[in-house]
Amino acid sequence: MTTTATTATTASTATTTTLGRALNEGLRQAMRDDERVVLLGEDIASLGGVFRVTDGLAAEFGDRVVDTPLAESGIVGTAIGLALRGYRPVCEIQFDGFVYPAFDQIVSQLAKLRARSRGLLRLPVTIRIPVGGGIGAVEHHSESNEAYFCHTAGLRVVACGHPQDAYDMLRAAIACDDPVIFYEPKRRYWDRAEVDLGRPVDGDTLGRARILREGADATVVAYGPAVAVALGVAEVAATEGRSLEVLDLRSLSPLDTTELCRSASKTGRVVVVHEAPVNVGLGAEIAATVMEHCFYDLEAPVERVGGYNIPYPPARAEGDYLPDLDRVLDAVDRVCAP
Amino acid sequence: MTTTATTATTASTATTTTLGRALNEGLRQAMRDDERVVLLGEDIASLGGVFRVTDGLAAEFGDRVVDTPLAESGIVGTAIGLALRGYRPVCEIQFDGFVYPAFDQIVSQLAKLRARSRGLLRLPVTIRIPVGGGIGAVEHHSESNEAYFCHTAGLRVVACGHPQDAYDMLRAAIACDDPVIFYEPKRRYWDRAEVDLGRPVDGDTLGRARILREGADATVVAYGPAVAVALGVAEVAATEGRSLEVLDLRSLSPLDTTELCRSASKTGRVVVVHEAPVNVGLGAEIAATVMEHCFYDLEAPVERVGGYNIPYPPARAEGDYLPDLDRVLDAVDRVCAP
Amino acid sequence: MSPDSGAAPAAARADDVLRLVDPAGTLNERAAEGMLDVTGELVRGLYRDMVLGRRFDQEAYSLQRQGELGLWLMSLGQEAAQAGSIRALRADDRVFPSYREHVAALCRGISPTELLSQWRGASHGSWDPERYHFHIYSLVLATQTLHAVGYAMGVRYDAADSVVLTYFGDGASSQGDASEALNWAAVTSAPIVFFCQNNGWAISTPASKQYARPLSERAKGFGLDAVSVDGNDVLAVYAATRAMVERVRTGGAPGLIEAHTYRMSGHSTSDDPKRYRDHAELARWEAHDPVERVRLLLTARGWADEDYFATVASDAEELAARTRGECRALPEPSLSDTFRNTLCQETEALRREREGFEMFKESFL
Amino acid sequence: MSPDSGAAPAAARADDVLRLVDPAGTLNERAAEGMLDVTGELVRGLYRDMVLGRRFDQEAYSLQRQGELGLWLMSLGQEAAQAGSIRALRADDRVFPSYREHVAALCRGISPTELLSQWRGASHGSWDPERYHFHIYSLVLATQTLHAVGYAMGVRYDAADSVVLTYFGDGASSQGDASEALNWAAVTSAPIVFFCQNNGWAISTPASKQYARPLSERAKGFGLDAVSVDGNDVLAVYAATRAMVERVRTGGAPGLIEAHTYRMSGHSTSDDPKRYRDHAELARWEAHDPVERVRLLLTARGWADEDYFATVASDAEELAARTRGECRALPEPSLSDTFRNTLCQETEALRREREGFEMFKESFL
Ligand SMILES: Cc1ncc(C[n+]2csc(CCOP(=O)(O)OP(=O)(O)O)c2C)c(N)n1
Ligand SMILES: Cc1ncc(C[n+]2csc(CCOP(=O)(O)OP(=O)(O)O)c2C)c(N)n1
Ligand SMILES: [Mg+2]
Ligand SMILES: [Mg+2]
Repeated sequence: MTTTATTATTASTATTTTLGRALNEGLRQAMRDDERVVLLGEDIASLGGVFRVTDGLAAEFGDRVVDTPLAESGIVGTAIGLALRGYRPVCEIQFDGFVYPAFDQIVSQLAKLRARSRGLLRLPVTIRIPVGGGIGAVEHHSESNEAYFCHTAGLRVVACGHPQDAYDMLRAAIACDDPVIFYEPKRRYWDRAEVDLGRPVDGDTLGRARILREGADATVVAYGPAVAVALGVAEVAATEGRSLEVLDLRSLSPLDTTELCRSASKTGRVVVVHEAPVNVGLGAEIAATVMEHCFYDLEAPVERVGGYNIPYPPARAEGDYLPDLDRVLDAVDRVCAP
Repeated sequence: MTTTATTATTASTATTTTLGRALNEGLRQAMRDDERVVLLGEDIASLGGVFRVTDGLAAEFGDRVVDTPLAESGIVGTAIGLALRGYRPVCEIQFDGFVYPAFDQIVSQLAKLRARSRGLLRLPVTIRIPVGGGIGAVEHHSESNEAYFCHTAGLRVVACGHPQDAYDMLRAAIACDDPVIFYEPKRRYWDRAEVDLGRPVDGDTLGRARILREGADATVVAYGPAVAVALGVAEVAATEGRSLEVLDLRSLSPLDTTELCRSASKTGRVVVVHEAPVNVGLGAEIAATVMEHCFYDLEAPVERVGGYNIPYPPARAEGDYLPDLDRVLDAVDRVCAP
Repeated sequence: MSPDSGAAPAAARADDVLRLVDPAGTLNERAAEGMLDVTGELVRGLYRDMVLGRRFDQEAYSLQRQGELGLWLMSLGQEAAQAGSIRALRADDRVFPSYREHVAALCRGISPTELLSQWRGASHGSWDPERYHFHIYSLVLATQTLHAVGYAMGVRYDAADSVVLTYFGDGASSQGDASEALNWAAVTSAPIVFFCQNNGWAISTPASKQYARPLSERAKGFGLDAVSVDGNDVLAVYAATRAMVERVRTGGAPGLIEAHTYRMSGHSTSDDPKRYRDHAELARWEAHDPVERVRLLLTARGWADEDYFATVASDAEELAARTRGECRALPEPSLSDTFRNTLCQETEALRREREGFEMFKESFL
Repeated sequence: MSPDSGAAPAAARADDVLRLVDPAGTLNERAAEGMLDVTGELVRGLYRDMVLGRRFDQEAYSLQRQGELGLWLMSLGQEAAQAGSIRALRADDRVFPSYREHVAALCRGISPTELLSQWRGASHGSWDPERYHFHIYSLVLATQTLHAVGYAMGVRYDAADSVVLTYFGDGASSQGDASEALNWAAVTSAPIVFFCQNNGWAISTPASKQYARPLSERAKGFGLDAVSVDGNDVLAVYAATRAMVERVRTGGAPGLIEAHTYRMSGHSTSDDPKRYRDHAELARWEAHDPVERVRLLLTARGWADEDYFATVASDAEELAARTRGECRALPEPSLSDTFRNTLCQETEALRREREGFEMFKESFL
């Protein structure tokens, strides 16, 4: 296989579509642009994946879309081998809770092989993981496990929060020469927005946080499925006369410390929101980082709103578990208390 | 099998021994006291384990010490089955870097089965893991992966730092009805101290942090292999006229927030030391927790000294990677700067 | 058979697949001889198990469609594999199921409520494994096979004579855990039987993409005893399981039974099988229905009359009604319970977190 | 054979274990016919590989004892299994080793320095896998078998005709990854050969606690082609590997070779084999030495004279001297390099961390 030239970007590529569809288009475009992009996963070919993110790709790309045997360690392990052969594998893990059988291949192999080989090996592997709760699923289907991978040196970890980022970040992840854990907020797959499908690949979308809403009184930091919650909170707070800044991290590891601390220093008050358990979660790193860099600007301790330190509950109780408007507003009240 | 009576504690049970031997005695006593304690691991029977922690136990307890096939998922998976049958399995993972193949069984099964069964099942499984660097080992033999397990709800995670705790905490871990990840600081296996091998089992040793040295100017928080480093730092600092308090966490999850915050509020300055990468490590949780509870008592941001965000380096460079006297003293200087 | 299809019905398979009753209801007396004393009572019981199981599954499916369940994984078509195997066990033989063993669970006395709770989102696992000697469902594929082996090691320690049986699927067989379990069992001679319901599909992935040789051969390669049975022939399943379980109970090597059956519905209520498989395949399998052939056998032998069939049908309707009623009455789960059930001894940290949650929740009342 | 011992020498094994040269150096002409054209050149080359490999291993062992290496994993006794297999490959056939394949690595041209670097603690893996078509060592058991399968899938995509070979041990075979790899290869018909050096032991655990049936049978159960060879017979290993590799190269099913050999030293320089195995076992295997029988064959056939043996011996001494010298001259690793090698594109966060480290370090200069 040889790499074909990047398809030219055309003028009118904006369209209204869902986050899931934007990912599908991102994969399609990446596969058209580079024949070395191959997809591995369970039920991704004829079925198009349980969330249909790979819909139609097997029809267009044939054996470059592989329905694998049912074995996640095998998926990541063989993806590593393919990468060593010069391919750019994109793996789909069917649900967040099924990535653990692949943990060793991710942590000891994928993340470390470059350092282990003194920089001689490249591992351009993307691992797509539908993440988080809120869809009434059964156990193991609502996990938020980003902290494990953020704590693992040698990986880049990102989470998209809305359709345009889904497209842009996925393309950047596939183009990245380093392994990327790519989180897709599963309860936002059906969110619709205007998306420009002609944007060129921009590595920056992979590392930069983004202010989605400017504000003066406090910063709400969120990522993935919690971004929409944070925006909702800012809406409500505005009606109460409180001006919240909303920061979408996008990159979970490394953190965009510059943008994070700029906002924290500006408002002096920070609330972090994520679905994963708070205990030793990414929120802890954000709190510690903000304290380290903005100690003298902080008016209140950083508040963390997230999952409790218990296994994800049965679906009919998940409303109480997930950080929602009320819990985040309550935390905003706390950081803003004089 | 039936449970025999706890052997009577005798008066003169204190002896000078190593941390490794204290663990060995702890296992022996636990197996004598309760026939349902069984050991599973690679090379733990005739060899007595690569660190000899199970030395002599196969001779005394026969088939209750099992040399398993070489498969960590199998070790933890079958331990779960044994626990469901009423046994109290103690698993040995040969080296820290080999626990990942068992990650799924630990995270989705061992940690969650009690909650998943509405509290009907008990999982009294102890997983012993020699942890950390400093012994000049090859790759995968010097990992500090406690943050992964601390972030996992449903597990208790502890680390012992010296011989008496090794004995007491291991006995308490085995007696605990919940799963315990038990970290053994491998470069301290040969540390010697006076140990009382007759102490009764005390669950408190599993959850309580302990002040090892009182001080007024700053608190150094450490656990496992870093405890000795922290004590050394306090020695040196004392000669420079600085009075450091040294807190041995012992329990990593849950944290003993009470003791931690008491000390942090008292000194107003905190340095956390661990070998694991700082990024999203346990130090982040400690920093965030201290900020949350002691915000107005803090004179400086909590400093974290730990591994860098890179894979553990080759042995001949590990001296630069591990938090040592110099790096911790440097951090102490920073928190104490006016 | 095209490479992209599930397994063909056992009729089209090699002779080494045990079958006692063919789709026309004819009993192969010669094959049964020595294996099984086929009595009216036995066949009636298995027939009833299957009819009730099928009706229950159908009712659960409807409840999902009505929004009462979040998800349902249908057992339609796999009644013989499940009833035949579970009935071959002693009540205290421990079972480690996967997640589709509803018929087996009902045979063990687990109630509709207990079975539906998980799929309604009211719990993750609701029955007491100790009471029914039937572990809660495992959704992470193949993990339960290792639990089963460990449990069997415990049985051996106890010098007890019960046997462990674990269910898993053709898809799950590809997981490392499944192989570790087969090997571990062989090495330790643990008293266990692996029961694979090979229903041809793992969601959209046909068995032909899952392995290159029959799973029974893989098991032999690991040193287990292994047999293949027509999984839609309840008597064959019963006979094969009983023979293997009794052999294992008396100290024989652990074994594996590969039961060739078919998932007649989609993978779950979220699945659309039309996207990946032919209707023709389903039609082929419908001719091999596990329930129908037993009805024909019962009738042909005069072991059951219309009255009997009517009684079973009305029992099934009663079960369906009970299922509906109990499902709607299932209590809502509470997060406080998850807190309390996370550890045996609630830690201070957890207690504080729980109380914080409870106070916050109450503040909205 | 007591249940607690490693495998017995192949002599004592069943007939289905291929052997061409017996311990007395006698070539079984009939068996070789059609498989192998046994020439003096071929045998001399393999002899030289083994002698040099053994001398290198011995030197590395000494260097560890002198404190120059942190650890060494000895290949003593496994020279035939390694030289025979690697020499049967084409130079561009990709190899995924485990961690004890020093003889194979030397045959591929990897230098003593490159091999010792990791064990001296100067790197984790030092040679360029692309240059030697030989991946760096994998210490987490069996993980490399999946990498090998993935790489082989890539070879197939490229429609290239190279073959992949992966080494693993009897212990590693128990890992889930090993089974996933065997199955995956069979399902995808990937061009790969699994080469198991069954040396009887996994540290202190005898092969008898690792599996209940020979690994070659397991492989067949997964749908691979499989053969057993006397792993101490370099010609048998060479012939079997070449036959299988060429079959795979031309589209045949993937395969597994189980080579029965013996780890004549401890597991590593940290290990004390006296704690778990009999000296008698070692003595039995010494009579089956892989090098000696080839020397006898060369002599008997007149394929080599004393001059030749002397040349090989002096080449070996030269290699040892070079090994010593280069080991001591190995540069010290620097943490800055690990920083730079963690990612292809160093992130800002990492750069800041690296610079912080470097400044701190410099502050002590
Ligand atoms: C480790 C893991 N990976 C993926 C899944 C998602 N998943 C659920 S069921 C299923 C197919 C299972 O097929 P099989 O084992 O044949 O059982 P069946 O559903 O046919 O009864 C998949 C892929 C899972 N539950 N666990
Ligand atoms: C996943 C994993 N678990 C444990 C170990 C520790 N370990 C290193 S070598 C070894 C024995 C391996 O035996 P085998 O596969 O037969 O290879 P051999 O050493 O005999 O060459 C063990 C247990 C490891 N390296 N990786
Ligand atoms: Mg199936
Ligand atoms: Mg071995």
